[in-house]
Amino acid sequence: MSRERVVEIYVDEALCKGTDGCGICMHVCPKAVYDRSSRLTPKGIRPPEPVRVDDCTACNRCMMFCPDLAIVVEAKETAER
Amino acid sequence: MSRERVVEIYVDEALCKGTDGCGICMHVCPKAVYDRSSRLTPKGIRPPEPVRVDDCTACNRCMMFCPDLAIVVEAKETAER
Amino acid sequence: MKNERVMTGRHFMQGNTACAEGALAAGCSFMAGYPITPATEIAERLAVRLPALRDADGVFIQMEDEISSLAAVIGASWTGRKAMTATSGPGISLMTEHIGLAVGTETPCVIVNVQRGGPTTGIPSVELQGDLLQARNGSHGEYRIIAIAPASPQEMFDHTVLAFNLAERFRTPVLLMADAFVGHMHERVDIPEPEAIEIVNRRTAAPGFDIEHDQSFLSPDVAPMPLFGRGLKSHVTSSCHTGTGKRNVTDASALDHFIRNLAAKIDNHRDEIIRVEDNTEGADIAIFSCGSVHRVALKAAETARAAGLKVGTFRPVTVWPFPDREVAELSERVKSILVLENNLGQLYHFVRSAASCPVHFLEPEILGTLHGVDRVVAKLKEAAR
Amino acid sequence: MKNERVMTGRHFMQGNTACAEGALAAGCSFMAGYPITPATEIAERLAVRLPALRDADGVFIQMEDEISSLAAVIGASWTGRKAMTATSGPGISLMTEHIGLAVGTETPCVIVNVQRGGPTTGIPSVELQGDLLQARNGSHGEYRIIAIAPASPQEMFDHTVLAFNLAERFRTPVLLMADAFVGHMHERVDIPEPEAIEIVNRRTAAPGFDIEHDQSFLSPDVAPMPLFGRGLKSHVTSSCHTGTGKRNVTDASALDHFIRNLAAKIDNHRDEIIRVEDNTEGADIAIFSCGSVHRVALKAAETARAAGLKVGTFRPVTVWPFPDREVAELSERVKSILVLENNLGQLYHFVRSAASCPVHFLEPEILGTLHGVDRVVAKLKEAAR
Amino acid sequence: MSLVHPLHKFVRPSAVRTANCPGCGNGILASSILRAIDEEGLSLDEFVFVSGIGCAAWIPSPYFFADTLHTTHGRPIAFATGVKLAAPDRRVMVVSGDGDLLAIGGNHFIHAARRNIDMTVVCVNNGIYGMTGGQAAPTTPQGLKTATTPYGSVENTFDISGLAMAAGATFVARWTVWQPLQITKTIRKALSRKGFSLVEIMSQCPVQFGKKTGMGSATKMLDYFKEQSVPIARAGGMTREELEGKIVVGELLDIEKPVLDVEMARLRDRLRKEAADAEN
Amino acid sequence: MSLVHPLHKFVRPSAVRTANCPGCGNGILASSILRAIDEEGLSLDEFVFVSGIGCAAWIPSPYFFADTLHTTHGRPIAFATGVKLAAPDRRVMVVSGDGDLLAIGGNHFIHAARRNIDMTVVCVNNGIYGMTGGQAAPTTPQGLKTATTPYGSVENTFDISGLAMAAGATFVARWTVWQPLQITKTIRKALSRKGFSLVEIMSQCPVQFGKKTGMGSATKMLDYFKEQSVPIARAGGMTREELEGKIVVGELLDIEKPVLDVEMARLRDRLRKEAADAEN
Amino acid sequence: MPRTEIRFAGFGGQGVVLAGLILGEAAVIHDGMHAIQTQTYGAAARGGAARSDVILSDARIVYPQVTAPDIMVVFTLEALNKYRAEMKEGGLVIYDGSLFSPPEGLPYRFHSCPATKTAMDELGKGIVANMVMLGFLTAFARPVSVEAVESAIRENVPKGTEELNLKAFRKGMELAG
Amino acid sequence: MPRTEIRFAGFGGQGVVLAGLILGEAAVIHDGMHAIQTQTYGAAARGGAARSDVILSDARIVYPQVTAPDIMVVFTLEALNKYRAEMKEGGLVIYDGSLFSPPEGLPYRFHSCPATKTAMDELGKGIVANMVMLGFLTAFARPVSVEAVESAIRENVPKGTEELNLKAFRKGMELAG
Ligand SMILES: Cc1ncc(C[n+]2csc(CCOP(=O)(O)OP(=O)(O)O)c2C)c(N)n1
Ligand SMILES: Cc1ncc(C[n+]2csc(CCOP(=O)(O)OP(=O)(O)O)c2C)c(N)n1
Ligand code: SF4
Ligand code: SF4
Ligand code: SF4
Ligand code: SF4
Ligand code: SF4
Ligand code: SF4
Ligand SMILES: [Mg+2]
Ligand SMILES: [Mg+2]
Repeated sequence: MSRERVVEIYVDEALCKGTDGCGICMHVCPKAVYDRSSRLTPKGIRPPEPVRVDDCTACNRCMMFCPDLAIVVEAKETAER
Repeated sequence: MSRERVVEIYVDEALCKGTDGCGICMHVCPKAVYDRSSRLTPKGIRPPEPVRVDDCTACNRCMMFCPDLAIVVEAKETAER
Repeated sequence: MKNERVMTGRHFMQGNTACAEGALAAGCSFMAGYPITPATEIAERLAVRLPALRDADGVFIQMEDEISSLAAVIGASWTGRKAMTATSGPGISLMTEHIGLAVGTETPCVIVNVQRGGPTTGIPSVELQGDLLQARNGSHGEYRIIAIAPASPQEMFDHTVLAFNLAERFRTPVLLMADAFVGHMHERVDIPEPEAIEIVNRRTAAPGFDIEHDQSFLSPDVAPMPLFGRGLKSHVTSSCHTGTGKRNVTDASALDHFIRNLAAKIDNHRDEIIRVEDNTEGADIAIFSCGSVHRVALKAAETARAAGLKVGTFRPVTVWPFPDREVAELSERVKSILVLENNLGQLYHFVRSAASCPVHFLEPEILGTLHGVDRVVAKLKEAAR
Repeated sequence: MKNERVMTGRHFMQGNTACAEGALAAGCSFMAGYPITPATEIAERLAVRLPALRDADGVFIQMEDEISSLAAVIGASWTGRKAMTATSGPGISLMTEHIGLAVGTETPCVIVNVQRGGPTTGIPSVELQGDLLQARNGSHGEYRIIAIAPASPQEMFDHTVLAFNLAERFRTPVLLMADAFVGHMHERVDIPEPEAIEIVNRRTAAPGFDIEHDQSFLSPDVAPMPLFGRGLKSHVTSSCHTGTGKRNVTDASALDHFIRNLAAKIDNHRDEIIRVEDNTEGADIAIFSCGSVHRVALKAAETARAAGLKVGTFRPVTVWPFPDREVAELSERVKSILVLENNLGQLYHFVRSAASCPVHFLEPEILGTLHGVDRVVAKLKEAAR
Repeated sequence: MSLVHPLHKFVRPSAVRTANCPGCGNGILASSILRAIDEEGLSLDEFVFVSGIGCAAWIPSPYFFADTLHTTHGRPIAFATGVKLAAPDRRVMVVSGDGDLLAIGGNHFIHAARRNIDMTVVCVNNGIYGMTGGQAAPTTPQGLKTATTPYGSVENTFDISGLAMAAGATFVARWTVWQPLQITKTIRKALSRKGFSLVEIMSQCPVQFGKKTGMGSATKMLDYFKEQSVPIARAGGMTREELEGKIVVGELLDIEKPVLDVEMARLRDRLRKEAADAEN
Repeated sequence: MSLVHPLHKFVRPSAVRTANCPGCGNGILASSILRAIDEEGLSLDEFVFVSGIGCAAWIPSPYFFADTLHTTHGRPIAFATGVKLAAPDRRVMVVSGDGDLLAIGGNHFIHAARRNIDMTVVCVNNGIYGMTGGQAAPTTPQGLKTATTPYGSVENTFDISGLAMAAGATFVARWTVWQPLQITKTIRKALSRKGFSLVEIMSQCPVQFGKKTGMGSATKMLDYFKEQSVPIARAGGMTREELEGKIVVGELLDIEKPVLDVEMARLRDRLRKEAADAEN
Repeated sequence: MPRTEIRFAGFGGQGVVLAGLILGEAAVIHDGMHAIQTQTYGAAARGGAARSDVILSDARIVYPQVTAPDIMVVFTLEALNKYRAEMKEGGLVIYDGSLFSPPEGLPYRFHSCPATKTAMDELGKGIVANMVMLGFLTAFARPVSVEAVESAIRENVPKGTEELNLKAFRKGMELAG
Repeated sequence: MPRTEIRFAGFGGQGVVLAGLILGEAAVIHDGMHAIQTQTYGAAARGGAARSDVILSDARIVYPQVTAPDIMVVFTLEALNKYRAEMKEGGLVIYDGSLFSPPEGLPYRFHSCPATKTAMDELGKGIVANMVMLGFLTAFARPVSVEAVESAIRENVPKGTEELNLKAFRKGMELAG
C-alpha cells in the first residue's frame, strides 16, 4: 500500500523578522524551497515565500532554525489517491 | 687561624606579642634557646627569654619566623681570643 | 528551646540578637547576608537558629557579598518566604541597586542597617546616624521607602517584627535603621508569647489568577503578589512595567505610571505607616530625634523640665516616610524645635522643610557618641531665650 | 584633528560627546567605565580619543563593572591623573561605596551621571531627574559632595571642565548630573581655544614632604595631595584617619575629626563652589529649577512675563552643596517660589528647608518628559493669585 | 490555513513576537531550550527562569510562559540562588548574556559554581554587548573593533566553560546555535543533573557584532559557527595550532559533588533529629 | 644592646608594632615579602601596595613604608588596575585576604587575571574571615564550624590558584607561612615577571580560625602546614586519595601572554605613528 | 529664520535619525544657525518606530523639545498616524508616496516624495531613501542651504558612500521640482 | 536600686566584657532589675584596651551611656589612668592589687583585690581573674544578689568550666572579707 506525503508550510508574517535581516530559513533549507518575497508586510519586512513546497522533504530545518517561531512545517501522510 | 662566633640575640619586647599567644620563636628554634619569661611586660605579655644563647647556631629561624620583627640575631666572628 | 520560633521570656540580650529573634517571631525563615561589623551578630544568630527551626525549613546562607545577599533575599521572597538581610553602611551602599529593584518589583523584605561611622570604611564599631538620607534615596530614581529607627534591644525585637509587617502589608522593602550602639548593647528584652505578637502576611495571587490580565503590580492599594511556584506564570521585571507586569521600555507615559503608582502605594497609606511618639503637650520647645539619640532627648527633656523649661519630645519611629504633616502640626503648637542627630544634620532638612516654626540643630560634641545631656540642656536654654 | 586635546571650533555635537571633549579639554587622560544607556557615548568617544592623544598617554579601559570603574579611576587619580567615569543611575548605585571612598580619601575625580528613568532598571533612554537626592547622600555616612547639573551640550562641555576644576581644587569627587535628554541631544557646541579654557590643577606634596608629620589629609583648606610615585611613601586609607593619613579605628574623637574636617573643606568654601543663575530682579515669583528643566523655566518665565506676571528664574548650577543662603535670600525678595523638577520633588525639600516664603512644586505632566510650558504658566498664574 | 507552532504553547501570549533583531541567534536558542523541556515531558510550571539585563536576558523574559524573574545586570545567578535555596522543589534556569554573567556578574557565576547550587545556567556567548550597542565583552576576540575598542580589542578573553569548571561546576557543555538539536539534548541532560550546570552557547548577534566585525549577516555567522565547530572528541587529537580559533563543542564535564540545597536539607534533618533525641 | 632588624628600614616608623594578634601568620608573610624586595635590590619607592579590608590587608597598610592604598573590602585589584594602567612604571602589588579577594572580590580577581594586568597579587588564605571575627570564607574547609557555620560548613571550597589559572593568570604559586624562604624566592620570581602573578599563601589565624577549629595555637597550625605541605613535583606522583587534605605547594604556572599596559602602549604608539604618517 | 520644528519619523533602518542629524549639522556648522536634534532610542535598532526631531533657529534655542512640528517628513503611515495630532495646523507633511498614501481631509499641506521607490529603482539602494527625502525637503522648504546639506552629507555618511548619498539627495531635490 | 554605673576596664583577654555581661544578666534575669551593658570593640581581640560598662537600675534606664561611674573595676593601671577622670567623686575603685598599685591621693575609695595572683596561684588559671574580681565586687558592693551572679556565671561560661569560675567567684567574695 503506497502513501503520499503532503507537506504544508506556514509562515507567520506577523512574527517573521524578514529575509533581509534574517533569511535563516532560506539559508538552511537544503531544498531551496523559499524565495524572498517581493511584498513588504505591514511590519515593513519581506518574508520568505515557500515557492517550491513540492521539493520540501519536511526535514524541519527551517522550522528549527527560525529564531522567531515563524515557520511551521507539517507533513501529513495521506492515503493513496 | 681559628675564630670564634659570638651570637647576640635581641628581643624587642615592645614589638613581641608574647609567648602565650605566639611563641613561634621558641617553637622553631632547633636549639631550644628560648624560655618563656616569667616577667609581664608593660604591654602585658611574657616575652621569650634567650636563656641558652650559647647553644644558638645563628640559624636565623627565630628571626625569620617571628611575625613581628621582634627578634634580631647577629653572629659576629671575633678574632681568636 | 532554640528550635522554637519565638523565644518567649525575659532576656538580657544584645540588640543584634534581639533583631534576629524579632525576625523569627515575625515569621522570617530565610536570611542571606555577609559579615560586617557591627551587624554580624544578626547573621550569626540566624545561622544558629534558622537551620534548627522546628516548624519551618529555615535557610541561612552567607553569600559572596552584599549585592548577592539582597538578590538572594528578593529571590526567596518571590517563593513566598519572609526574608531578610542585615549589614552596615558599606553593605547598604552595595545594596542600593537591589533596594531599588525590590521597590520596583514590589518585593517584601527587610534590610537591617546597623549604622557605623563613615563615610567609607570609617570606623566599624562606632555608632553614627550617618545613613538616614541614604536610606531615603540611596538608590537611583524616584521612589519611596519605609524606614524605622529602633532605640533599644527591646525595639530591635519589636521593630523588626514591625518591619516585616509593613513589608508584607505594602509589598515593599523596609529598612531597619539601627546603629552600632543599639546593635551592640545588651539590655533587658521581653519577648511575648507567640499569640501576643501581631503578624501580617502578604496578600498573594491565588491559583487561577489570570497573569496576563489581572493586576499584579502598581496598585496604590497593593496588588496581590503573584508568587512563584503556583503555576501563575508570573512575570517579574526590574524594567519599567505595567500593572500586569508587562515590560515597557519605550514610553515615558509608562514610566510615569510606574513611578507614580509605586509612590502612591506609600503616600496614600502614610497615616497607616507613620508612627511617631509625641510627648510635647504643653511644651514650648520640642526635641526631635530618632533611634538611639532619642534616649538622650528623653533624658534631656526630663532634666530641662526639672530646670523649669517647657520641653517635650517628638520621635519619628518611622523616619521614612517622613512625618511631614505631624511635624507641621507640631510646629504650630511649639515655639521652636531642636533637632538632635548623631550626624551633621540629615533629618534636620526635612524637619525644616515641614515646620513653620524656628528649627535648631545640635549634633553631639563628639560625633559617634551620644550627646551629653548637659550640652542638650544648654542648647534648650539658648533656644528658650 | 582627533589627536589634539582641545577640538577648538563650532560643532553640532551630542551632549555626551561634548562631555567627553570637555573632559579632554580639562586635562583628563584616564577614563574607566562600563557601558550603560544613556551614558555610553561618553566612553565610546573617549575610547576613540584617549589612546590617540598626541600629548598625553591617554588611557581608556572598559572595566568589568561600575564598581571597578570608579576604583580604577581613584587608583589612577593617585598617580596624578585627571580621571573620570561616566554612567547612569544603576551604575551610580553600584558606585556609591567608592564615591564615599573618594570623598574620604580626598581623591579628585569626575563622575558623570546621565540620569535615566527609574527606580531600578526602569527605562534606559528616558530622562528623569531621579538621582538628585542620591547624589547628595547615596553613599553611607556623613559627608559632602559637589554636583553640577548641565542643561545643554554646550554645558556638557563647559561643566565637565568646571567639574574637573572643582575636583582638583577641593580634592574631591564631583558629580556631573546630566540626564538622557541633555546627554543624547545634539546642539551647537562652541569649543574655545585651549588658552581660553581655565584649568585648575591640584596642589600636590612635593618630594621632601614628610609623610609622617606633614598634613596630607583633612585640612579644611585642602591639604596637598601626596601622589604616588614620588617617593613620598604615602599612606592612603578608607578607614578613619588623621591629618597625616594614619588609621584610627577605635576612637570616636578620630571619627569626629575625620567627618568634620571633610565637611568643613566644602562648607567653608561654599561661596567659592556654589554657582547660581539668578534672574529674579523685580520678580514676585521665582521658578527654581536645574539641568534640562531649567530650559523649561526660562521659556515659561518668558511666556508668563508676556502675560503680565512678574516671574523670574533661579537656577542652581551646582545643585550640591545646596545654595541654601541664596535661596533664603531669594525667599525674602519674592512672594513665592515654584520648584520645577522632572521627579516627584527632591530638591524641593531643600528649597522649602531654606526658604521663608511659600514654596510650590510642579512635576511634568508625564514624568520623563519636559514640562509643557502651558502647564507651568498655569501653575504660575495659580501661584500668583 | 495557519498552523500552530508546537512550541507556542510555551510562549507567553502577550509576547509571541520576540523582541530580538532580525536573524538574532537568541531565538534559535530559545526554541532549543523549550524543545528540551517539551521532550523531557516537563511542565513550565516546574520552573523559575531568572535572567539579568541584556538581549540574552530577554530570552525567557517575558517570552517563556512560566515564572520569570528579570533582574539587574549581572546578578541573575544571585537571585536564582535565593530562589533555589528557598524553594528547592523548583527547577531553576538562568538564561543570560556573556557580559551579564561573566563581566559584571562573574563573581556570582564562580560562587554558584563553587557552591554547586542546583541550577542550569545557559550563557549566551555572542562576543559582545548587544543590548547597549556593541561594546566589548570579556569574550570579544582580540583585535576586534567594537564601540569601546575602536582600534581593535587588546584584551585576552575568558574561556567561560573552563572558568566554570575551575570554579566548581559539575556539568559543563558548549555548543553554537548551529547545533540546535545538540543544544536540546544537552539541556535535557543538564536538567537531569543535580548541581550547577553551565551550558555555554555561541550565538550570532548580526546587528551589533556582525556590523562591527564586518562578518555581517546572520547567515554568514551561522556558516562561521559551522566551519569553526570542533567536537570535543575530535579536539583531543588536535594540536594547539590546529585548535587556534576553533570552537570546541560538546559536553565537557559531567561529575558529581555535594549540592548545596541537599546539604542544607540534610543539616536541617540532622538538627531536628538531634533536638528530638535531646527531648527524649 | 638593641640591634636593629634589617627589614625595619622598610617599615613605616609610626607603625613598627604590627596590628596583628599574637602568633598571626601574616607577620611571617610580611617579612617574607620585604625580604624578597630587599634581596632583589629594589627600593620600596618603586612600588604601590594596594589592599582591601581585612587582617591581611593590613600587611602593607600602614606597615610597609611605601606608597600604600588601603581600599574597600574586595576591590583592591580594581584599584590596582587603575594604578598600573595610569602609571605603568610603578610596580604594583596587592596583598589581601581570601575573603577580600575571592569572596566579595572574586570578579576583579578573575578579570585582572584575564586581562593579564601586570601586578603581583599575594592572597592570604587563612580559611576564614579574621577581621570580622571568624566567619566562613570560600576557603573554609567543609565541616568546619565558624561563626556563620555553627554546625559545620556544608559548602565546597575554591582552589584559588586553580581559579587564577583558569581565568588567565600567567604566574601562579602556592606556599604556606611554614616556608618563608620559598615565599621570598617565589615573590622575587613574580616580581621579575610581567603579567598577572598570583601568590597564594596559607597562613595561620590562631585567634579566629584556630579558636573555632580547636586547632588552637599558632605553633600547632604551623606544624599542620609543615605536615600537610606537598611540593608540586611530588604531588604529580600521588593519587587523588593521597592528596586528600594536602596542600600542594610550589610554583604552579609560569607562562607568557600579552600584558595589558604593554598592549595599550603599543596601541598608542601605533596611533601616533599613523597620525604622523597622515600628516606627512 | 525663526524657530522651525521639523520631525522625521518612520521605522528603524530607514535612516530618519541620520537625516535629522545631517540637517542639524548643516544648519549649525555650515549655515551658522542654531539647531537641536533629539530622537527616540531603544526599539529603533530592532525595527521598531524611529523619530528624529530637529529645531532650527537663528537665535539660541531655549525650549529644546519639539511640541508642534512645522514640518513632518514621514516614511510610514504608522508614523504619520502616531504624530499627526501634534502637527501645527497647516503644517507641511512630506511623505514617502511610494510606500503609502495619507488619509484624506487632514489639515496639513501634503507633498508626496516617492523616496523608497526612487532609491531602489534609480539608485539601486533602498537605504538612501532618507537622502531622497532630505533632498525633497531642502528643495521644497529651504530650511537650510543646499550647500550646507551637501557638506554635511559628505561628512556624515560612511566613507565610500558619499557620492551615492549625494546623488540620492539631488534626486530628491529634483523630485521637489 | 537607683541608677548605678559600673565600669570594668583592662586589657583584652582579661575577661572584662564577660564580667560585665554576667553582672547585667544576673540583674535582669535573676534579680528582675533593669540593666544595660555596653563595651568597646575592635582592639580588644588583639590585646588592646577593653572596657565593659554596666548600668543597673530598678527602673527602666533612659540614658544608656555610662557618664560617671559609681564603681570601677580595673585590671590595669593604664585603664585606671585612662578612665579615672570620668569617675564619680568618692566612687569605689576595685583594682587588681597583684598587678599594680594606684597612684596616691585620688578622690576615690580604693580597694585592692589581688585577682590575677589569686587566680594563678590558688586556681591555677590566670584567666578566671575576672570572676575573682566579680566576686569581690559582689560581696563588697552588692549591686546584685550572690545567687543571681552565680546563676549567671553558670549560664555564661564555657561548658565544663562552671565550677572553676564559681570557685573563683567565691574566692573573690572571700577576699572582700
Ligand atoms: C548596573 C548596570 N550597568 C550597565 C547596564 C547596561 N547594560 C544593559 S545590558 C548590558 C550588556 C549586555 O551584554 P550581554 O550580557 O552580553 O547581553 P547581550 O545583549 O549581548 O545578549 C549593559 C552593559 C545596566 N543595565 N546595569
Ligand atoms: C562592603 C563590606 N562588606 C563587609 C565588610 C566587613 N569586612 C571587613 S574585613 C572582612 C573579611 C575579611 O576576611 P579576609 O579578606 O579573609 O581577611 P582576613 O581578615 O581573614 O585576613 C569583612 C567581611 C566591609 N568592610 N565592607
Ligand atoms: S522542512 Fe526542510 S526542506 Fe522543507 S522547507 Fe524546511 S528546510 Fe526546506
Ligand atoms: S528564519 Fe524565520 S524570521 Fe527568519 S526570515 Fe525565515 S521565517 Fe522569517
Ligand atoms: S638563631 Fe636559630 S638557634 Fe639561634 S635562637 Fe634563633 S632559631 Fe634558635
Ligand atoms: S616569635 Fe616574635 S612575637 Fe612571637 S613570641 Fe617570639 S619574639 Fe614574640
Ligand atoms: S543586538 Fe544582537 S544580540 Fe541583541 S537582539 Fe539584536 S542581534 Fe540579538
Ligand atoms: S584575627 Fe586572625 S588573621 Fe586577623 S590578625 Fe588575628 S590571628 Fe591574624
Ligand atoms: Mg553578549
Ligand atoms: Mg581570610
